[in-house]
Amino acid sequence: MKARVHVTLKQGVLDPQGKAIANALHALGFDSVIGVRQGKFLELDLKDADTASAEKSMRSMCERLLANTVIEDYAFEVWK
Amino acid sequence: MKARVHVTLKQGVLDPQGKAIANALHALGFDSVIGVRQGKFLELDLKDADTASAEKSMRSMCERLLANTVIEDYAFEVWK
Amino acid sequence: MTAANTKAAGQPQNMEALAREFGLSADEHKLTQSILGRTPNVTELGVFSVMWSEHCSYKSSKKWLRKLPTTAPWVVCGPGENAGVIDIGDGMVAIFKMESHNHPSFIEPYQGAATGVGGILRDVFTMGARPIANLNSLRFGDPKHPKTRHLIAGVVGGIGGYGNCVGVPTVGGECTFHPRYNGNILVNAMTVGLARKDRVFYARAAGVGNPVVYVGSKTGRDGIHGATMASAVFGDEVEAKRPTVQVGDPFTEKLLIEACLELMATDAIVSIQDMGAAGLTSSSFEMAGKGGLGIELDLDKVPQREPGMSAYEIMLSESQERMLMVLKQGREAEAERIFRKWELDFAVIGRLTDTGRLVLRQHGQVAADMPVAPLSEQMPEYARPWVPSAPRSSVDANSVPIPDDIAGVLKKLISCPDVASKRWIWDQYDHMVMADTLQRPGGDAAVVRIHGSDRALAITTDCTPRYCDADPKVGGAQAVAEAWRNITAVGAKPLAITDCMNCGNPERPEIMGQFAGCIEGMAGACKALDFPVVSGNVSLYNDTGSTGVQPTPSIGGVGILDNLRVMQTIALKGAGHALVRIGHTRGHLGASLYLREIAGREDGAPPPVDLQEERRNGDFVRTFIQTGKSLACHDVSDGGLLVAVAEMAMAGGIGAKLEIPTAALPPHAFLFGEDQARYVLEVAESDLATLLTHAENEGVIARRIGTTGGASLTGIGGWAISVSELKAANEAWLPAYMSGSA
Amino acid sequence: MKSAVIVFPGSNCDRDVAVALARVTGSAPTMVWHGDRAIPKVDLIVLPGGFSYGDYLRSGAMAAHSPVMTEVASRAKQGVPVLGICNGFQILTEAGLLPGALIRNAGLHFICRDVHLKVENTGSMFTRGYKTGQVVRIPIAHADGNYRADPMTLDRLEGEGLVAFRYCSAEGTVGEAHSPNGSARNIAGIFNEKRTVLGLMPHPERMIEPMLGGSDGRPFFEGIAEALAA
Ligand SMILES: Nc1ncnc2c1ncn2[C@@H]1O[C@H](COP(=O)(O)OP(=O)(O)O)[C@@H](O)[C@H]1O
Ligand SMILES: [Mg+2]
Repeated sequence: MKARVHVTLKQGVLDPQGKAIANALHALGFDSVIGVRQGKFLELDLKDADTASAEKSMRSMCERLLANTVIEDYAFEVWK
Repeated sequence: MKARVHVTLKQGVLDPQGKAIANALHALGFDSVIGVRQGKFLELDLKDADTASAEKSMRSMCERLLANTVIEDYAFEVWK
Repeated sequence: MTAANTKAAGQPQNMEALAREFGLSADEHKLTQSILGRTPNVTELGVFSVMWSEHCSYKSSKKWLRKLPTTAPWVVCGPGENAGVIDIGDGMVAIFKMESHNHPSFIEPYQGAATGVGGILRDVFTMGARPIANLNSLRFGDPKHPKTRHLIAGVVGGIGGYGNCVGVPTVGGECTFHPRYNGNILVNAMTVGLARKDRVFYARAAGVGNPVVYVGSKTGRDGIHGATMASAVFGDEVEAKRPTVQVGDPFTEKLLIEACLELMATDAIVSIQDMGAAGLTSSSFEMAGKGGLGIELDLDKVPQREPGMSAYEIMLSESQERMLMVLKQGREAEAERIFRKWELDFAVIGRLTDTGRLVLRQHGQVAADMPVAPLSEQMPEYARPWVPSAPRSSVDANSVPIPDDIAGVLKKLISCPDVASKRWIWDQYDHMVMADTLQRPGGDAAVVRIHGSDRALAITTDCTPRYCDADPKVGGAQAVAEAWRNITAVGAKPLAITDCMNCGNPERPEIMGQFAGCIEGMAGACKALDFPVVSGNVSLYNDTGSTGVQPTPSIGGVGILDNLRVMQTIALKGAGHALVRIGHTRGHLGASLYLREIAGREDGAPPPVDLQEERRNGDFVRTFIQTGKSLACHDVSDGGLLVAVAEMAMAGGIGAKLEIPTAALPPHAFLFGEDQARYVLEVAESDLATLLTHAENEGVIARRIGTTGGASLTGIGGWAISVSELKAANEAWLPAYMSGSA
Repeated sequence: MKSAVIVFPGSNCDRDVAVALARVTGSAPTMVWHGDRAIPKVDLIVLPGGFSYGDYLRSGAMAAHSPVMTEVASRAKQGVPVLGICNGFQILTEAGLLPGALIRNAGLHFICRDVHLKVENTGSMFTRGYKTGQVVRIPIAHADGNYRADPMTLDRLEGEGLVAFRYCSAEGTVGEAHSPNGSARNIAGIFNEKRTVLGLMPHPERMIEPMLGGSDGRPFFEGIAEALAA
């Protein structure tokens, strides 16, 4: 099975990278950019046999390691 | 308008981060993990009026700044 | 995959065309056939092509490199191994080398520079040394060129990203700019390590039947034909060459350092060799070749990152963070335990044989079978045609307008890109980790303590490409002399150098002439200063289209400071002290920074290098420093005497009143001329007489040039500028430039 | 006094802090490999600086799950002092032993330079060597030192005297202009509730002798030695 995780900074948490990218885009003349937020994106290959078990382990991986829930939110999808 | 960009390492390029994350997940007992690839993920707010113009500027931003096409691939979506 | 890889995967019809694509000339291809007694298969052809690439074979430069002096009583191992080894006393050796990563850094600045650092670190720890310092010599194009800013950001980020993570302090380097590097930047990285003299490891394999062991990261399809890329002229096909850039993994490198050093503390290793350019190919050939043995590898045992890799791909991969070792028989388990503990791959992939052949097996078949010795013995060597560079006439100072605003000129010079503070760069390097950095970036030489002792190494990298371009021989000598001077200026004894010869396309006679000239100048200086070359690297084909880079022989110098208490810094220490200039001021303005930045001219012969005077003045300064009476010392280089004094003032936050004679020379020649072999010393008034008398006795010119104190630099004629204004100007340029506002 | 320095794969200031402890306190620490679940009986546990697991994913994230961290957490709970320097601070927040998180520096670059710190609270074994309000010069070397926590947590840290050090000017002025990395309220180091756990980004172990550029890190280790001798 496959999984994809998106980890993003919580609303209200400063995002220095996103801010810097927005500035760099402005400097390059991309004036239509209002704002940028940067996140992480992970693709996993899993041995799990079914979606339910994959989802269960994904949730646990996110909580325990992949996201720092003090400052980050996560979302994942799982498919065959 | 909104846009989302996924930047991933090209096939065959070493992904030290993904490798280390996979090892850490194994150490935590997530034995079902076969492999992990890490990428970047950006969310943009754009002033562009229509999809066509937003897509055009997104492509140019990706080529010029957001992705390093020597080692990375990118994909983006644009919506209202 | 590149076109070459695609073809290699299948069975190409036209081997002749493939040979050309791999960079082998028709004659070289014929030679491969005569060595094998048959037509090589794709894997074998690939092996020939990388082994005989300019990068690995030194076929254009070998003839010239032999002219460099490489011996001294303290040289333990000169060129020919992974790095040079010198005896630094107390049973210790320093092991060091410099290497280029120019082409990859231009294509992918962050990863190119990062993997450059990784590669040079491996060259040093593969010999048993713990790396204790990194340095880098960087040449970028015109700051106004649209690519320059992006290249600086990436290269500096990559060097820091790698060095910081492995925990080796990056303590020094240089960074200058010139339009001739617009299409071909230079990124040279140097590593210095320390080992016990009785624990140095070499690449020479020994012991038929001994296991050949692979450790580190897995092999992937990255960087195939990197060595050949480093030997090709950049053109429009740069884009197509892209997949040859690799991604570095400094975390794995750190583990590899610790694991190797742990195993090296036992006696299990017979020989060891990092997998650098041309990966498994060059490491196995080198080990077998040096031992006069054969080697058999089972490629199925090579740890692989991707399925379905061909023998060709496995042999040519330049995946990073890998090592090849020969162990004593029966020690495999012990070694494996160490590498597993450090979470690294470990595999016995073959054994040594007495056949003198390299035999590769894959999937139960022989994938390659070639004789080891002929491949290196019959390696092509070229005596490429060369023409000496045309001499330039010297510049008469009277033909250069005399400025009426000395303070303004000084401010302009200390804030021009070449002289401006590079703090923006070294702030991004952890230059203090290991807690032995006694002199941080910003001075003449970095000083790094030998851990647990009260002695230290002084380390510097130097080259003035505008001199080399004006006169390669003088420039080559000057680069060596300046490195020697920088080590002397901190109070240390210079011992040996490594070098990185960066030039253009050697197939052009005028470029070959530059290379030959630089070598000749270096050789003379090394001899005169007892400063031999113990390791080095050649990077040719640094061209875009028809423009070559300025010939840039980067010199990495290492010296020993036996008495830390007398270590000098450039910073002025207090008010009311005498400033003394050592060395003759002749007012040479040709090829000077003043001429370029103020008069807008780049012509003229560079300042002559008088090696006898250089030696005499340096030995005098070092001896005086050893007496403990010197308070600060700085050598005079780019920008001349006034820039040197200004740098001392800025570092100390103390001004000075200069009493420069108006006599013989026009003021700009006197203040900004770049005569060599000079230093500025700060001494207490009470020690001045001794200094001057000693100098007189030694036949050294020493002249009082001023008195320290106050908040400004002031000179004859009433010009003055505050030290804080100078400092602000000196610090401002690079950060402003990088933020896009300069 | 007995101390232990935990070595993670990728730690690189483990030797530096061990040398500082040995030189200033007179007793060398035991080095404990992260894979060992057991830590000897000690009076102080140190998590050193470096790039544990390359700082891939997030700084300190993977080290926080190392086998040894279970034991570190339980000792901390028993009141054994725990000191996290730089990467060690990041590991402590990731492990939940200190609140908040350390994100990328505001300027995005790695920064290595001396900074000035104001000692905010001397009521701990780590800070007793200093005077309250004292300004000291200590180097930083990090890319992720930008301390973040929600306003309530920040208020609580300040209200309960749990801020150990703040970035300031040479004269002791605290303000955004003097924060090298954008840290919330200029925070450079914080304690747990009992002030037995300290995390800080600066490296006192790099400033223990004039030859290294200063000695302002010495009182830090002297204070620890005194507290543990008492
Ligand atoms: N310019 C030079 N001066 C002196 N020695 C050199 C020079 N260039 C290369 N060498 C020596 O030639 C040997 C091969 O160099 P190189 O191929 O760069 O090493 P590696 O294979 O370790 O990367 C080394 O021992 C190196 O020190
Ligand atoms: Mg090597």
